Amino acid sequence: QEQFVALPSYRVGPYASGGSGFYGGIIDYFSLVNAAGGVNGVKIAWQECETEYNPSRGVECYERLKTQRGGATLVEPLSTSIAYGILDRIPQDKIPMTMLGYGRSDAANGKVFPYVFPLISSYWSQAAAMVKYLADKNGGSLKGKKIVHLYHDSAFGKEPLPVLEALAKQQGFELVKVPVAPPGSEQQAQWLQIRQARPDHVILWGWGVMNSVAIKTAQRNGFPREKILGVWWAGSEEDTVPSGDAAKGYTAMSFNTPGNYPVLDEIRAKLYKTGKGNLSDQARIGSVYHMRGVTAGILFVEAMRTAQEKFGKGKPVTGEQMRWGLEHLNIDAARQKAVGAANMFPTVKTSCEDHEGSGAVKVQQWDGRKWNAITPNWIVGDRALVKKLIDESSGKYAAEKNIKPACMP
Amino acid sequence: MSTLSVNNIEVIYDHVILVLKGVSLEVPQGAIVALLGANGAGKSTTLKTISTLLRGERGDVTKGEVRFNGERVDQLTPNALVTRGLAQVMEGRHCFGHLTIEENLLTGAYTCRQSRAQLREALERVYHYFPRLKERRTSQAGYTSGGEQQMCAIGRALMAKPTMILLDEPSMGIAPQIVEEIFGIVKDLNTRENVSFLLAEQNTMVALRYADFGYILENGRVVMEGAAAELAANEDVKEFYLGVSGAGRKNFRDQKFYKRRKRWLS
Amino acid sequence: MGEATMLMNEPDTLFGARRQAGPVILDLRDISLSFGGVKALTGISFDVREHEIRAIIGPNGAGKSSMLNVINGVYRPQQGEIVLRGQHRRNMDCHAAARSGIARTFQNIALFKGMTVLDNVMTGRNLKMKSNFLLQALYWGPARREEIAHRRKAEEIIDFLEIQHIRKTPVGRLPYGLQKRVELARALAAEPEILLLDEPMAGMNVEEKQDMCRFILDVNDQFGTTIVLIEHDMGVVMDISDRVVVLDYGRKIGDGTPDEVRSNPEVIRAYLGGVADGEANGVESGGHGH
Amino acid sequence: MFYREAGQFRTTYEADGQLLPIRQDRIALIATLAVAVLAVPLLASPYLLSAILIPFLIFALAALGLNILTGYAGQLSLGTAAFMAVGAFASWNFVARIPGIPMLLAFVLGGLCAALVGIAFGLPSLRIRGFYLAAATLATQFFVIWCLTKISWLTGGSASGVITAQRIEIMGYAFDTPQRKYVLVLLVVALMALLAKNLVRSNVGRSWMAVRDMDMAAEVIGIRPMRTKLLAFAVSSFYCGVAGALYAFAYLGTVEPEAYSLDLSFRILFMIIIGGVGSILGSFLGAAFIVLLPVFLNIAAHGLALPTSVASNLELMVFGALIIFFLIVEPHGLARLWQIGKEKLRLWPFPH
Amino acid sequence: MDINFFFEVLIGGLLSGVMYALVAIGFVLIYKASGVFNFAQGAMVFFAALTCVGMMDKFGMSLWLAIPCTVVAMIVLGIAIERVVLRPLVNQPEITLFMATIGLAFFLEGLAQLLWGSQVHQLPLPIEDVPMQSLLDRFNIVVSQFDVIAAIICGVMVAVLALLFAKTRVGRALRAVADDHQAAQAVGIPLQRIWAILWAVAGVVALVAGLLWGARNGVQFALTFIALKALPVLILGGFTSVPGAIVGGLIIGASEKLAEVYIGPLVGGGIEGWFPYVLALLFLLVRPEGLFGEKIIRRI
Ligand SMILES: Nc1ncnc2c1ncn2[C@@H]1O[C@H](COP(=O)(O)OP(=O)(O)OP(=O)(O)O)[C@@H](O)[C@H]1O
Ligand SMILES: Nc1ncnc2c1ncn2[C@@H]1O[C@H](COP(=O)(O)OP(=O)(O)OP(=O)(O)O)[C@@H](O)[C@H]1O
Ligand SMILES: [Mg+2]
Ligand SMILES: [Mg+2]
Repeated sequence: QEQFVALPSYRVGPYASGGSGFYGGIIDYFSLVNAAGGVNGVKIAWQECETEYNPSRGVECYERLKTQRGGATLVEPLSTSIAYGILDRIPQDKIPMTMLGYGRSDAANGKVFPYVFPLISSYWSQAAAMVKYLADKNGGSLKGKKIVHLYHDSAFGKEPLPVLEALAKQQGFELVKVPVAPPGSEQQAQWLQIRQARPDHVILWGWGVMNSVAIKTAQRNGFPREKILGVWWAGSEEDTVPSGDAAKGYTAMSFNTPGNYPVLDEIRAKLYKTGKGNLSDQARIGSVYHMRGVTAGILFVEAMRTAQEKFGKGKPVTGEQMRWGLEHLNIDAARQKAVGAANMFPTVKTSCEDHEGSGAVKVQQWDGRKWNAITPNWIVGDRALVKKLIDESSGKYAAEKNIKPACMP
Repeated sequence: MSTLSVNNIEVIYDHVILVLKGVSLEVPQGAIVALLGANGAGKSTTLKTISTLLRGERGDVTKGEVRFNGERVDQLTPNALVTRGLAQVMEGRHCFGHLTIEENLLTGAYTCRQSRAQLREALERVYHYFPRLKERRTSQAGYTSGGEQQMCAIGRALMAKPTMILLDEPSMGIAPQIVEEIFGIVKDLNTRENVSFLLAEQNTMVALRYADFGYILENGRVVMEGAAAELAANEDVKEFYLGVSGAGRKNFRDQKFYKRRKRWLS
Repeated sequence: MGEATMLMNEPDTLFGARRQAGPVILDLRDISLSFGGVKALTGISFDVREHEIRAIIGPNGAGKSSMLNVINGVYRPQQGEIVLRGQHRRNMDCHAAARSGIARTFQNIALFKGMTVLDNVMTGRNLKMKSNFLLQALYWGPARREEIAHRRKAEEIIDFLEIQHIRKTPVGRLPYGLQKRVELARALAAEPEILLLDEPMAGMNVEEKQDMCRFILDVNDQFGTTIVLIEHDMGVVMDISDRVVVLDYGRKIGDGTPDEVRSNPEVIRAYLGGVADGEANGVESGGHGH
Repeated sequence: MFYREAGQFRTTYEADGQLLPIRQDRIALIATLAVAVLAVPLLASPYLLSAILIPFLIFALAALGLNILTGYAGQLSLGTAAFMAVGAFASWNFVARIPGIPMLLAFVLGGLCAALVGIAFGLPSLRIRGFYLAAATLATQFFVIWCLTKISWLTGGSASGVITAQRIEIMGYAFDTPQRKYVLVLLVVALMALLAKNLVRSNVGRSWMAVRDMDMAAEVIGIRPMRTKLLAFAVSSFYCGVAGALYAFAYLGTVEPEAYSLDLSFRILFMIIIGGVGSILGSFLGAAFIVLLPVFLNIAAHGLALPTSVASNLELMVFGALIIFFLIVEPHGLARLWQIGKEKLRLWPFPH
Repeated sequence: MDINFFFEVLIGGLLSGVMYALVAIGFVLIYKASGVFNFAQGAMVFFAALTCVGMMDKFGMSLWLAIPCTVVAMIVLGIAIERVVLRPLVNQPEITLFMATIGLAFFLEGLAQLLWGSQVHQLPLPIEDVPMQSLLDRFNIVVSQFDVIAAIICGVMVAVLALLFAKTRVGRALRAVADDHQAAQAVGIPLQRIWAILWAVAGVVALVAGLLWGARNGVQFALTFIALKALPVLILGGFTSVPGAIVGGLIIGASEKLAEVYIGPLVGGGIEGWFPYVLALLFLLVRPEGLFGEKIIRRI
């Protein structure tokens, strides 16, 4: 009577700190649910496998995990490369994969990608929301403004370009693209260029060490951190702590509202008190990555619940049924409250056309010690534009792969 | 008492190639001992075993022991041996190519802390023996001629003020005059400073002339030993190592093609 | 060449009459070479005749090896001219030298350490192998036939030099003396017309030297190969060479038959020293009593 | 006592020139191949095939390619992943842009493109040697990957630069299950290993080794260093290119620059050093070591019920320590260890 | 062209170059003295920095106590490396030693994170990383105070190490070791002791680099990558030259920044990753041993 989830995680290598926080959060929430008897009595089982964020090892991990304990019914690799590596395998294996805030944005189209779930928000939604936020901040219009897109020079950094370029044209702001060669541990040249360009805002589309270096280098070049808006992979404690005071005032996107929640208290009380918590350092409970992990855990558990409601309570669901559950998520404010996470993340309502289920984000600011939300409401960017891009791009993919777009039953 | 005694050593390279099959030899205090033998007999291996340089070549001493001044040394580091006064001139020169000749010589004095003046003096001594080195002293050793490198290697060993020197083919590639001179130096150091020598040499004639004692190695075994004069008088040695048979030295042109070496053993 | 071919076909040249030296095949004119301040060679001229054994002797650092390096194009002289079979050149280049039939051995053994003896010898036949690499990859047809044909040649040389027993041994493991022999085998594999030998007998005992001399003489006899030889063993030099050049400090101080050189006072002063007279070969090869 | 060559005489050079002169070796190899082609696909689990054996074979091929360059021709390179990337992207483009092109031809063409790039970046090797060359080849790595991220034409104009590999179809037969992919990869790798073996034991291979061991002496013998080195770069890159294409098409399923990071270059270098520089067998042993060991360690570490981050770090440490351990035991790699083992076996039961 | 901006980029580049040199020195030290290409240098930098902040974190030490403790740790580490890794590998081919250092790198990365966790840390050096006000006011050029201090530290280190190698007995011995392990042993150079000292010193150099880079970028795994930045510096300056490291660093730093700013926009940017390598490569075509490297002796 187990519901098995595959977690190809990474706890060594350059991104270890993010990985350990995120997977720690998922596991903590699973443990919490199990401690309370599981999902309608079905305990959740999971297994980790070290990927080192390396696609080759990630694929191996997926293949290894997928058949364990009666077969995985869900997988979350937290790495775009690994996600791509197993993208073609999951429909065959009938194991749904979630991509919380990363991966292909066009996977939100469930007709083409029935087994892929970029839950809550994709990169394109985020980019649109960022522009929306900046426009709001500038009194509703960005006309004549200059925005620098400082990005990780890789597929990841280039992903939002279609959205940003379209919006720049539409709203009349100037978009200056400044790439940073990965890993980005040196950015003096870029920031001198930025200083020279005198932009109104800098979008920091970074990952890993690039973020703290960007913040540090902004400081050494006298660029105000308040004008920097990071993506959610540039908006965790891991990105700001190493920069020390330099990060004060820095803003970044998030799909969580920072703060404390009953569910976190419960995790502290029920797990960490008894030494069953997953993090080695209790202080990290509720940190950005951990909370993101807890959010993922909640979404997974809700999907199980939803699926069980349809396919029979009290027994584990199959991968296909889990897929159905993920496609019919409806986590409204009441449900959030019920699991002790009211307003911790935006409400999520998925459907076949919309595997994202939300697209809403918040902006948070670092005060030198912790993150604080600075937008009271959830921000949603230009959904129509994003939808259009998703349809175009996924249509192309479908054509390439001979997929007939259709909703699965 | 013997300065150096090698007892029944057996050496295996690469775990499978058995090269020395129980070699024993003694170098008495203040003696010059020659180690003779054909190509591949194991002379160099014996010397490397004594100076414990063998380990770097993936060779193992599987049996036997080496004693230097009564102390067992086969487990020591080469450095420890040099500080105890045992220096080696390796086969194939092994100069430090990027260092100048003079720097090469100075590294030889690494183990004995000396004042600047003493060093100068030691250098001058080597230069006195090998004037050619003095001329080339600022050139990088890698760019000097084969013979110059050989001189450099010998000079370097002399710089350590050793009490015993292992010489591996010191005469190789050296002009005849200088060969005489090198052996002259050996004799000189031996009589005046009581330095003992163990020399592996192909130039049997000269070696036996200067040595007190000799060993003949074949196929990793000592097949003959004796006082140098005795060996030189032995008919077999004469024929195969000295190239003189009853009728005196033969012209190289007249050697028979089919003549094959007679073996003592194996 | 007429005579040479004829001789080549003679069945038993092993102990046959010595071949006569032919016309000049290689002429070095006024060669000067210096490295920075060091003058390795100053205005050296000498010639080498077809089929002869030409020795170069001289004290250490005299420029002997440099001379060989000039001949086969490893060094480019600053001055002078090399005439090879009537063709004038400012300098040689290695590849051209190899193609025109010059092969050599080196003073500091330059074998390919990671390869077996057989492979080393086979590399010597490199210039003669023509099939392209695709065929070789398939090891098929012409490539296979060629490989086997050349293998046969290589084996002949291996037999000739009596190194069959170590054929498959990596050369790095061989004792010094055998390495020298393998190097000679590699050079011979190219079937050279001119063979340059840099101290081929260093590190050998008398018996091995005798063998080596025999090999050299046989090569000279059987194949009519011209040989330029550097050696410090006066016994060897005086016995087997036809003419000798003596270098000292980059200058030529003597040139002639062994006997002429032996009695040249300047040569005696600079090189042979006290050991030259009478028993010229004494030091190296015996004679001196105890 | 079973492993003896006594009584096996090779009377012709032809026979002596055989791939494996000792009969037992020949039998063993044929048996291994037979098992690999016939039994393994039937018996092995899809996991073993698609997550272990396929990448193992592909990495072995890449290692073989690098071994040709580094092990045989002596040119240390850290640009392997870049050549693999060129092979993968080129193959993808050939398939995408030339409708109906046979898949295998696309792989070969991809390999040839990699060979061209290899030649271009091999040019400096004529002057630069050793670690200087190794560090300089990093230029290839970074430059090629940069080009692949920058030039969107190469990635078919995809916004993110990540493209999914086409299905492998050869003469209408789809290689889509792990079994089929495995067999395809195995055949390609076995064939290419055979070609490589032929190459390195023929004149070309000897020229490579000659240039590696002593380039000046090689030149004196009449080997042209330039042609030899460039040929090594070309052949090596071709192998890497094909391996890269297989990596994308038969393993990852995507063609993306990030899969060909510097990390991969290093990994392949590790393989040849651990396996044995200058040995075809070594490429396979090294690939096995580097691919399989982390998996075993991962399984073992997680079996110990340690906290996962401790397990992961321990795994890394043990991996590093094992590399050092094997080097100390045998600096010339697993292939030499194997060979010594065989030699011992030949002597067995006598000690020497 | 804005001349002010040009100088700003140039100075910024030169100062970044000094930071690269800081890492490169560690390489040079070991290569010059043992012929080992130390792949683990980056891991050592990471290990040193993480140990330092780890001690502050776990044991509540102050920075000034943690630094000497780390120095001791690095010395112990150096000695251990000699004992366990290098001693059994004396006289082995360069590539084997290189590979061993790769194993070492894995080991150190794992060990560091096992001991101190994989969290990222801040390293609070009491040097402010802000533009120097006077320069900003007078010339409108930003130059970070931190970089200037780093440059001074680096300069001092280079001077000391260069002195060590030039002419001292030990320096000469070290160069001899790099040429020929076996011959060095034969003349009585105590390889093992020398290597232990050397690796200990390299460990301390790694600590200095780790402190400065850690203060700049935070102490995190990515510190191991800065070794990649040091490589072009090394090949340009020559593997065997301490002053070469700093000169190479300056050249690489300045040119990569100028290239990124002036050439980058023309080709889509992000060229900093490969530009230094290509530059170094082109340079090597002219001088295969780098600017100040020892000439590679090729002779037969
Ligand atoms: N590193 C090694 N690995 C394997 N075998 C070796 C090694 N070094 C030497 N041998 C073998 O050991 C035997 C003895 O070699 P050694 O060098 O001691 O001979 P030697 O008497 O010095 O000969 P030479 O007069 O030619 O120098 C030879 O058969 C050689 O092949
Ligand atoms: N590449 C080089 N660079 C600098 N100097 C060189 C070079 N090659 C040779 N020399 C110098 O030229 C001189 C002649 O050297 P060469 O090697 O020709 O001497 P040799 O006559 O062969 O001596 P030996 O009998 O000792 O081998 C020597 O002093 C040597 O140092
Ligand atoms: Mg010897
Ligand atoms: Mg010479």
